[in-house]
Amino acid sequence: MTHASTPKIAVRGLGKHFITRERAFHALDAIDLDVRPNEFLALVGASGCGKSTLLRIIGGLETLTEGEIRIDGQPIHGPGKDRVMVFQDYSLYPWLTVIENIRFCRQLDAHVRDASTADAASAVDRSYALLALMGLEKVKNSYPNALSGGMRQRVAIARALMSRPEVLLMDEPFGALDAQTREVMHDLILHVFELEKTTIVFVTHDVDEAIYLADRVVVLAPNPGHVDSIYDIDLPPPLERNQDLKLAPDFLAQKKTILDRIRQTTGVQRDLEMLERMTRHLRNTAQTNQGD
Amino acid sequence: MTHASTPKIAVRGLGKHFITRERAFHALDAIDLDVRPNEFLALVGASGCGKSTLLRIIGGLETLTEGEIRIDGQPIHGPGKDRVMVFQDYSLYPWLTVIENIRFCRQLDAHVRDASTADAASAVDRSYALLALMGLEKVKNSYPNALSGGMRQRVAIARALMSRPEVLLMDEPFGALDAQTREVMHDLILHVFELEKTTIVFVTHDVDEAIYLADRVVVLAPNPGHVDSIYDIDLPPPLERNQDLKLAPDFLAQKKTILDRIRQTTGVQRDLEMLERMTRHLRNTAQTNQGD
Amino acid sequence: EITLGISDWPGWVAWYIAQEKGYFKKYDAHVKLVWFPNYIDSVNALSAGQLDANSQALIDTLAPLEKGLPLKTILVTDNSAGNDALMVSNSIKTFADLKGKTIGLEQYSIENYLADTALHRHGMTQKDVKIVNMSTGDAAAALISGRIDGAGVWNPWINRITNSHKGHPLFTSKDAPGLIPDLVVAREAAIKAHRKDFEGMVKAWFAVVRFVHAHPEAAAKIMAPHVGLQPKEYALSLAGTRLFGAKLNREAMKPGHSPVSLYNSTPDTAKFLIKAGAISKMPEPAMFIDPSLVEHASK
Amino acid sequence: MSAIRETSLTPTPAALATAPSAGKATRPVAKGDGLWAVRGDLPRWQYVSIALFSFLLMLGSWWGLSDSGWVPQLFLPSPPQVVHRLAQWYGQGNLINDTQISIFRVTAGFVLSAAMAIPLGLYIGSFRPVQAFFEPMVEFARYLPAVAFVPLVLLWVGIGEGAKISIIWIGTFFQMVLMISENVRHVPAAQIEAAQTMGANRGEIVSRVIFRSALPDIVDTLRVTLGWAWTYLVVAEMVAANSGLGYAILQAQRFLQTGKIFGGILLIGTIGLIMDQLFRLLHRRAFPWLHRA
Amino acid sequence: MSAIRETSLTPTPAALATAPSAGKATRPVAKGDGLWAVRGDLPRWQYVSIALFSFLLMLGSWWGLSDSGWVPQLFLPSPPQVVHRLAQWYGQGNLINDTQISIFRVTAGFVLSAAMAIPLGLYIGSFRPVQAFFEPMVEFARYLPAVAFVPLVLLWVGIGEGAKISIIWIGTFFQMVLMISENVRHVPAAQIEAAQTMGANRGEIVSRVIFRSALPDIVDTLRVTLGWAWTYLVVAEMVAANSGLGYAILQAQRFLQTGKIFGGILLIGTIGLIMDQLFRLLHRRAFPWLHRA
Ligand SMILES: Nc1ncnc2c1ncn2[C@@H]1O[C@H](COP(=O)(O)OP(=O)(O)OP(=O)(O)O)[C@@H](O)[C@H]1O
Ligand SMILES: Nc1ncnc2c1ncn2[C@@H]1O[C@H](COP(=O)(O)OP(=O)(O)OP(=O)(O)O)[C@@H](O)[C@H]1O
Ligand SMILES: [Mg+2]
Ligand SMILES: [Mg+2]
Repeated sequence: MTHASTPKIAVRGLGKHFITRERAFHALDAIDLDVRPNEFLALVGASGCGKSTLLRIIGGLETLTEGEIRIDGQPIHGPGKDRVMVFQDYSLYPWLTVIENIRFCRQLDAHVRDASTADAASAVDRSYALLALMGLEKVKNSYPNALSGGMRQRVAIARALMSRPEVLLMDEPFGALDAQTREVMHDLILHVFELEKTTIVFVTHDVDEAIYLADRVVVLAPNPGHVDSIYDIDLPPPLERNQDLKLAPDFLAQKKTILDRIRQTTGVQRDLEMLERMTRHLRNTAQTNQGD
Repeated sequence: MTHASTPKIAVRGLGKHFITRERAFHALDAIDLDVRPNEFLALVGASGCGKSTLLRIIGGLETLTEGEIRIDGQPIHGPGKDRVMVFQDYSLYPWLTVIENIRFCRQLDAHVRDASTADAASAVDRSYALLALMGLEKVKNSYPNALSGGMRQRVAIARALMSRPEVLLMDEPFGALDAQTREVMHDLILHVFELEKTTIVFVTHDVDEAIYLADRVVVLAPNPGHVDSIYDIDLPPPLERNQDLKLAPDFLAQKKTILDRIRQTTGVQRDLEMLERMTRHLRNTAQTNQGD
Repeated sequence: EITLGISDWPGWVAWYIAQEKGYFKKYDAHVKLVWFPNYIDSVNALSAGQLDANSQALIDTLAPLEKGLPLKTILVTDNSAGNDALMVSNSIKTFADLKGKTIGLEQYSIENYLADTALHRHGMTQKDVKIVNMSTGDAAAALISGRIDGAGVWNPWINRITNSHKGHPLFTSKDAPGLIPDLVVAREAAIKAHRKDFEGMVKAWFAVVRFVHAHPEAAAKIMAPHVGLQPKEYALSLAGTRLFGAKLNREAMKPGHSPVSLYNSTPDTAKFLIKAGAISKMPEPAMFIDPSLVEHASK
Repeated sequence: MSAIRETSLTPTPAALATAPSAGKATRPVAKGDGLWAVRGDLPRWQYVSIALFSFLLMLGSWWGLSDSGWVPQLFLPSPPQVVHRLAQWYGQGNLINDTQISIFRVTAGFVLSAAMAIPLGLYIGSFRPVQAFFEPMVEFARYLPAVAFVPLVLLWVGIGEGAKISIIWIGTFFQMVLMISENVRHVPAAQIEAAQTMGANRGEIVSRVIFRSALPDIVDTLRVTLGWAWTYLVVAEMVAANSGLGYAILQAQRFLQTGKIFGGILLIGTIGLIMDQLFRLLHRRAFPWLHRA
Repeated sequence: MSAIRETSLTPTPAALATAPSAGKATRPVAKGDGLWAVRGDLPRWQYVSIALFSFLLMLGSWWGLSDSGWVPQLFLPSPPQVVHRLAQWYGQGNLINDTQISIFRVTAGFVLSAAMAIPLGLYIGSFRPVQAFFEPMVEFARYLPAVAFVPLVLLWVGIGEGAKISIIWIGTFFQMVLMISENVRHVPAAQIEAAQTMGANRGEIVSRVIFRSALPDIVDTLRVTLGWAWTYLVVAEMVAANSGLGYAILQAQRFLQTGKIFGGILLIGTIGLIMDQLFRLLHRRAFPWLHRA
């Protein structure tokens, strides 16, 4: 339906100032960014550089101060069911079972208005399909609190997918999971991406994760948040990737480039150097103390 | 003082059963483990395999059901100031400033009993030295809540070091930090380790982290928790390591070995394979739905 | 139907006799008795128009009247005759001993008035003692437990204190006839609207008085359970209450020299209240005394 | 007050590591000191034995003191006397009736409060303008002494059951509103935002997310305020009552029947405890996910 | 009840991502709906204007209603009448004295409660055997109606200031103990464990960690219970009082001086609010780390 050259999400000259009682803060400055239809875009950058803010503005959860955002060429006003967001934690409804959580959107007026019986039936089908896809069949009737962190995020993703959103916004969805569970989730999300053909914007701190998953990686730099650089990732098609890829030289080269870039934008490099200088000075102090 | 061949920490036939109202759970079984004096030992393993439980038992925060633990040949009874623990989060005292947190142990009877004025003076010196080492001089009088996560963990480590503990027990201390801050903390902790010559037992999920930091990496396997395998790590001396090392072939080979081992102990491998089978099945379902 | 508020005073608990003996029915009076555990609430309920009539003492009627509320006294139920007393601990024998001692009583109440009168008659004022404000029950408890030296109370507390041997009466309402008239006060509008019921009610009262005089023990038996007391104990309370039949009522409701006349009690009571600052001027007795129902009933 | 939060009752890694919530807080910490460990664990039977022992100690010292003759019986009736008084009360046929009417009054006033406080608290907690409008007023009203309202209620509401119910209402409503709006404010923002991105409108967010999410805490608030409602019973039955436990206590006060006062007080306490337990049971039944599925 | 927790008032990444606490919960969520957004943000001046408007609306409708003649003045005195009554009260020289003595009584009862409840709550929250011993008893006691104790207090304590203070104590102590022990139980286990591994002994853990950590919540509990203490003032001054705001209200009840009753109630509410604000100020001063350093 959308013309191939129209970006799915177009961010134009976006600026954001937070004004709180204590201070005014310039969080984002002149962000220009296109997300192509059916693209997997990762946002990385130092803590506090505005990744979440940008994602929340796209999601309509936060207002913007300057510029505009268009989805399929249409400017956005507030949240909409075409752009569903997946959070790091606590967003599941603990009073609903897994299957009820997944079907939550079917309780909402926006989804059932003008819906036919056929729609309702296909929604039931879809909820079962998602259960199966996410490997949640066995815990279908459990409450979220009885699940492990990984399982919970599967439910959150299934819930987000339920309404066939055109854009999926994910803010460090695997940030709270352990490394092993993360790996499984990576492959899972790639499967989902392949099957559902949605557009994904994915915020993460983990450069490995960003490269492994995304078509393009955007590095944001802080003070105020702006786009520092964009990297095209050239990996095999999603379903052919596997964990060993993360140890391949190409992958590692790209990882080093991006990591260096992030370190440079943050001053982590400076931290690391300063540390060395300090140690020299402190070794003396320590020796003095041990002499007591 | 300790004979070179006496292990600093000796875990012998350690078993742990949790008995709660709902169930009895066999968490650890027949753990035998020696930690050498001045060794940096990392514990890795799948979530729930008992890493934290083992660490807490060594720290005296949890009782053991079978076996025993000796420090320098002496069996332990409960927590002791020779073994200080650093937690992932929330363990700083928000009502104390950074410097007060670091000096907290000086308020405790166990530390000031039989202490001379000279001790007190050297303690003050030490607290300033630690402030400098951790790069906390500027925030000396801030409250922890005003600091970033990385800064807070620096304070926590400084506080733990203040009493010159012989053993430092760290339970995923950097688990809540972002990747970039983590890197800085890695180098920082290596510096500390080198300077302070303590023995460190370090629990983590991040194999990169484990290899980069530790002299030996212990893989725990679950159901019930037991030692699966132990890897000697052969990296340059702590102060000569740098982040690029993580991309070196040797490092990556070791990482792959350990990761595969962990995956095998958890059944993550099985998960990944199952996922592939499911996708095939689901592609059909999805196509049917799209046909509507 | 008219509502009549009653509370814990022997002269008013007697209304239950009318109910149980069927006098209301007999005289065709539709009366609903509304019990108030806290007497002063019943006074307020009448002022607020929540009741058609209420059983209350003269002293508590003057303040609402002074506010201009359209209330009429239609019946005198009784005069206290020994049922209110200033009780003192055993060590106190005369009023002179009372100087500087602590007396517990409810401020501006009948007991306060009685104590004030008693002190005056013995050449003292309230300033010569230490008055502590507390509810009557509390005052009795405080006297028995030795917390205070004197208490203004009524029965059954008088008996309770006497029986506990912790105190004795120094001055009772028997020593001051007419000092404490208890009334039925009604709203003018209610009287107009339900005159027949009021007439029947007054007749029922006279029947009650006759019954009590004829069968004091049976009367106590009917009344005692309503206040959670034993009939024997209650008979004593009843004895200290001079119930007013038709004759005494007529005497009380017209000016004259009779000590029971409201025309004489009112100025005395008002004087006390004015002194205490509770009211600023005396309501005219003629304005609030309505003898017509009594006249009608005693025919 | 609420010991129960909707998060992390199951110790998943993330929750165990970071959430400072009840689930974590009640975990045993150190066992070195046995029974007297800080936050030590106590087997259920030990807990119950100690509680029972404390109860017996209370009863014993009461009994001993009242029988010793050291304290007059008027001051402190002995347990058998209290039981005797209660039996007598029951014998006269009023006890059951008094209890019933009091339960009715407390329940009615409490239900009325809750029916008004839940929607109001929900809106105060969800919308800042509503908060601005109501909260300062309610904050002020929570200081109002219920006893002072006795004559006013008599004026405004009359002498019927409505008056008693109104007093209970005055005693509980304002506190309830404040506590419920606080419960509502504790609903995690992520739950609300998730609904927003799924296209929920304002009404749906309030009814399907905020209300549902806060409900366990609200029920807990109700449990606590029901306790307060009972403490206002005696005040409520000052208003033209001729039955009820509070009335009986007031009546007994007049004649200093300390035995009956004690009996009445103990009865109110017992009924309050039973209702409390019923609420806890309701909580377990209605919110299974909080009590391990 | 407590809006303030010691965690994550500063939105660091970790806290923002996981902690469902006050700091997070009050962040604005969506702005699309302007003023009426769920959890929307309201500039301070708008908040104050709405609050002021609500106050004026209240006052206005009260004034209008009482002046309309539609409701008798006895039922609802008009604002000027209330002010006049207060002036008169002041003129007679009692108002200041009544206020002082009432503040003294409430404060004394409250301080006594706090002095006993803080250590007890600390131990109940820290040690399970202490909890087993005291908690069931306190849970029972919280239902006890303070009014019912008026004559008992007279017997036990007498007619002096002690009696009034006792009533306030009965009204607040048990609730306070329960709430403080709850506060104590919310101290993060990691803080206690950290102290243990640093070699702290039991006493040090209680005094240097648990108490200090729970202190902000405890102060908040005290603020809330101070409000309850004020609601018990009138009951307290039923016991042999010759002065005080509650006494004055009771006297006014006797003569149905609704103007004075209103005045007294409003005065109590106002003093309560002022004390509440003082406590909030104390909170900000004493715990700067909770209010952004
Ligand atoms: N509601 C707010 N009010 C004021 N400042 C805010 C608000 N939200 C975010 N900020 C500030 O804006 C900046 C960017 O925040 P944001 O959460 O977008 O960063 P981030 O890149 O997602 O960081 P992280 O990687 O830690 O999640 C930070 O400095 C933060 O303090
Ligand atoms: N207090 C407890 N009572 C009952 N079971 C417990 C308790 N503490 C831990 N467990 C169980 O013991 C097992 C090991 O827990 P532990 O926290 O040691 O795992 P872990 O390896 O540290 O996991 P993670 O990597 O997720 O931190 C888990 O299955 C856990 O559920
Ligand atoms: Mg973020
Ligand atoms: Mg762990």
